[in-house]
Amino acid sequence: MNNKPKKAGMTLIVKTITRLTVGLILLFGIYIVLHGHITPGGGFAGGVIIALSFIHLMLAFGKDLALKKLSEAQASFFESLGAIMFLTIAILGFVGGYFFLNFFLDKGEPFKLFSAGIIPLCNVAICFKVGAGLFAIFAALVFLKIGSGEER
Amino acid sequence: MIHNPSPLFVAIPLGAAFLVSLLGKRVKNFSDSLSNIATFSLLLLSLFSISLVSKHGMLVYKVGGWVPPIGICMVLDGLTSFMLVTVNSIAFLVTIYSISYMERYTAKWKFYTLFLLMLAGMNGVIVTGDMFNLFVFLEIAAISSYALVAFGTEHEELEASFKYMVMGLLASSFILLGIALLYSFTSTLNMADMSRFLVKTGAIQIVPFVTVLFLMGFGLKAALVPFHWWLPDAHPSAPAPVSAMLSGVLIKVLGIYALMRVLFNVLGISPPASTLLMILGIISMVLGGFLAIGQEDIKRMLAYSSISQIGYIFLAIGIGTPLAILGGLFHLINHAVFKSLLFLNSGAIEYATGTRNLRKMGGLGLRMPVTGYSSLTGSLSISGVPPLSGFWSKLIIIIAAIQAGHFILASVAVLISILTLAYYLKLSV
Amino acid sequence: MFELYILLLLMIMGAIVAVEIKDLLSSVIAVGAVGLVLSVVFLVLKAPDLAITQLVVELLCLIILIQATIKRGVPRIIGRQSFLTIFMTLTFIGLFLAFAYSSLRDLPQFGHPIMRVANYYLEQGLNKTGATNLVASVILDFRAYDTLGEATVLFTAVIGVLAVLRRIGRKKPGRAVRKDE
Amino acid sequence: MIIYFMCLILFCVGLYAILVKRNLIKIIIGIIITEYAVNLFFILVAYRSKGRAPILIPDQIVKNMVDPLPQALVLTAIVIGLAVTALMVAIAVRVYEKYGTFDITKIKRQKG
Repeated sequence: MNNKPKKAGMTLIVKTITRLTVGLILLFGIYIVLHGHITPGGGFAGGVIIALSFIHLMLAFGKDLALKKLSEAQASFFESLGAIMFLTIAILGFVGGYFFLNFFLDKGEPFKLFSAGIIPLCNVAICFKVGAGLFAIFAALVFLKIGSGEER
Repeated sequence: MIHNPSPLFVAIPLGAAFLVSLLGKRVKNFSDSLSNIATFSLLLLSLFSISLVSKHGMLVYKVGGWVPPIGICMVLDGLTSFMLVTVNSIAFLVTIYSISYMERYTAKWKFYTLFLLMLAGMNGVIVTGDMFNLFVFLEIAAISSYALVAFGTEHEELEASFKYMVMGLLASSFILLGIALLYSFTSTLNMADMSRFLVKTGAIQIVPFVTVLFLMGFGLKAALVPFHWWLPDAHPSAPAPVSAMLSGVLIKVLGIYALMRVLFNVLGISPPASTLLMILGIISMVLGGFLAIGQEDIKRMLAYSSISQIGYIFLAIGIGTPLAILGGLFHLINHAVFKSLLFLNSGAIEYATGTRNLRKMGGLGLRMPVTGYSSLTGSLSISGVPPLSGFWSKLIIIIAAIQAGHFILASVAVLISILTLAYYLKLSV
Repeated sequence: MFELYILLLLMIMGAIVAVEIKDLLSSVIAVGAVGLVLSVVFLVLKAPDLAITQLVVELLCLIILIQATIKRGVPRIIGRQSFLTIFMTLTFIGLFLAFAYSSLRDLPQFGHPIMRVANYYLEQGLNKTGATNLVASVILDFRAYDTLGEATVLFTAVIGVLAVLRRIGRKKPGRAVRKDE
Repeated sequence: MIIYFMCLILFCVGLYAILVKRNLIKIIIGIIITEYAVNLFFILVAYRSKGRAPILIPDQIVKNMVDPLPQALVLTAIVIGLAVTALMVAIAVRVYEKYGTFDITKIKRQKG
């Protein structure tokens, strides 16, 4: 795989289809995340879909292109950032007296995008965490070159 | 928040772990200092919680302001603050120790992140008052410990970690199945509410089955004897600070404490269950003791000795009188202290001499006087030599056994104590 | 609920195939099939959130497992565990199922849950949280603390994977190691 | 009742794979199957005959919704399952790299 750097990835057909679909998949993931409090879905499913769109890119075009878009260090950074965001939302609840309080007093109008207080914010934080984290796992697993039975 | 600091026990280590993973690679010495600050503040907080509990009695914290059966609650009572002090004091000492010890491994910040996550998981298990929340935090602590066992990434570590992980996941599935059954029957997840419902509906078929499921699950996590065989591989393979943490507190929090909470606070302990606990405890005690004698690797010997001492605690829980529970808890804190001391010493010995074989390291007291004498103290205490604390806790357990009429069990406990002295003398002489 | 029985039978058969088939790749794909059927079952049981999540997770799981097995040229493992192990396991499973059968009768009948706490969520969920997806209101408001734990589990796994996959774990005297991996 | 029992049979298939199989990947598959079975059990418990999904619809009063709490729990459990699977695969791959085999009976440097 590494001997032929020019021909990284799969065939032309796969690459073309990927180029067409990968943006749609990403967009679908973002939609699922933002509408998590109204329709089925939510931060977790959306985050996995976003991670899958990058993994899709990696499988079709080889790892170099995908890592140019989102490197492993960046993924790790985004993951920690998402985690800290989520924890901050939890700790902000202390303002109202309780850990994890839904501190928006006005919950907004039902069925609208901007409603339900902290729930959409949590969804976004989880999406960052899940998407970046799963991408990091996958990148690490693909990078590992396996020599069978070294130093036995 | 000053009235009830329960959420901070989880929030501080979690926040520290996230910050270490974000900045630990970029800023020099950041991970060392932040981890030590975090564990030290947790220690102070846990000491503070004792005074709170003694002043106010049981404290309940409603997460998100929801009333308990609807939301999750945290409970701070005597047992909780006792366990918190044990865990956090050991964790503080271990973090100090690992500042220089972990220099021998690469990627130190990953170690600290995983360590703090494990601590957060354990504290979460201790303070929670909700069944499913217990499971989630149990998984955090368990998953980080699987990764920590494999931290050296050599043959033995990976093998031990895989075995440990398979057994741990099996245990988790049993526990989750038990929770599912309980939920379907009681339709609530809050422990207090669940137990009220179970008492109201009276004796039923499902409680024994759930008890067995939990006994298998938590027994696997605590390495009771039929489920013990992962422990002597996993504990010695980990880096010394992690071994101290695993053997000293992790098996007690995930196994014994969680089982006690579930059995006493939710299901209610029945006579067959307590007999079963006593039998398993005695078998662990005897088998762990005899297997420890044959070992030449110092850490492996300590691991088998952990199984044996866990047996004492289970015996005490099985007897179930107040005196026995007191003795069991006293032995739990004693074992946490001296077993982590001995594991840390074994790390120091390996650091200095490069071997873990007991035969090759004679004359320890001359070459490393501090380590030698502290090991001697720990060994004497664990084998129950009179003025030291191990003696008193074992004495209480044995007296409780005699009071409850279990003379055979009491005599077996005395004999195993002498056996313990025999194999620990190998270490100190 | 006739279709549910068929789907469950399909899952059990798929699981048996996954466990017993010799070829590793086929086995991984059989597990993928079981996961997809599970996602359909979730849909039948009116849990659309879970159906989406299960489908997506199944895909990711399958990709990871295939990556782990496909290029290895893994030699087949011939032979079985000793007869004693199989016998003990089957005995254990038999006892487990018998015990389970006797105690399952206490559960409320299928299709008629008790729903003591859940009624509160159904009645007050919209007023108290403002979310119309009640599952989202439970995971991110009523029981948000669990979700913090869940996110932490994933975080732990990521750090764990990165730690386990380090090329060199211990610094040895003879081997040069770059600072911080 | 029968359906709960079928779910437990699925659990036992996974249990069998964990306890008997020698291939590390097969053991991982066993664990995945047990997780499926437990998740399924939770959702079976939550079902209400002729129920509706617990999502409100504008201008319509929905009666007889299924229990949303187990769905939330299973969502958590699925994530935990994914995390665990990823870590197990990573460790199994490293074991393969060191020992050159997935056979658990050949992987024993530890002495009992």
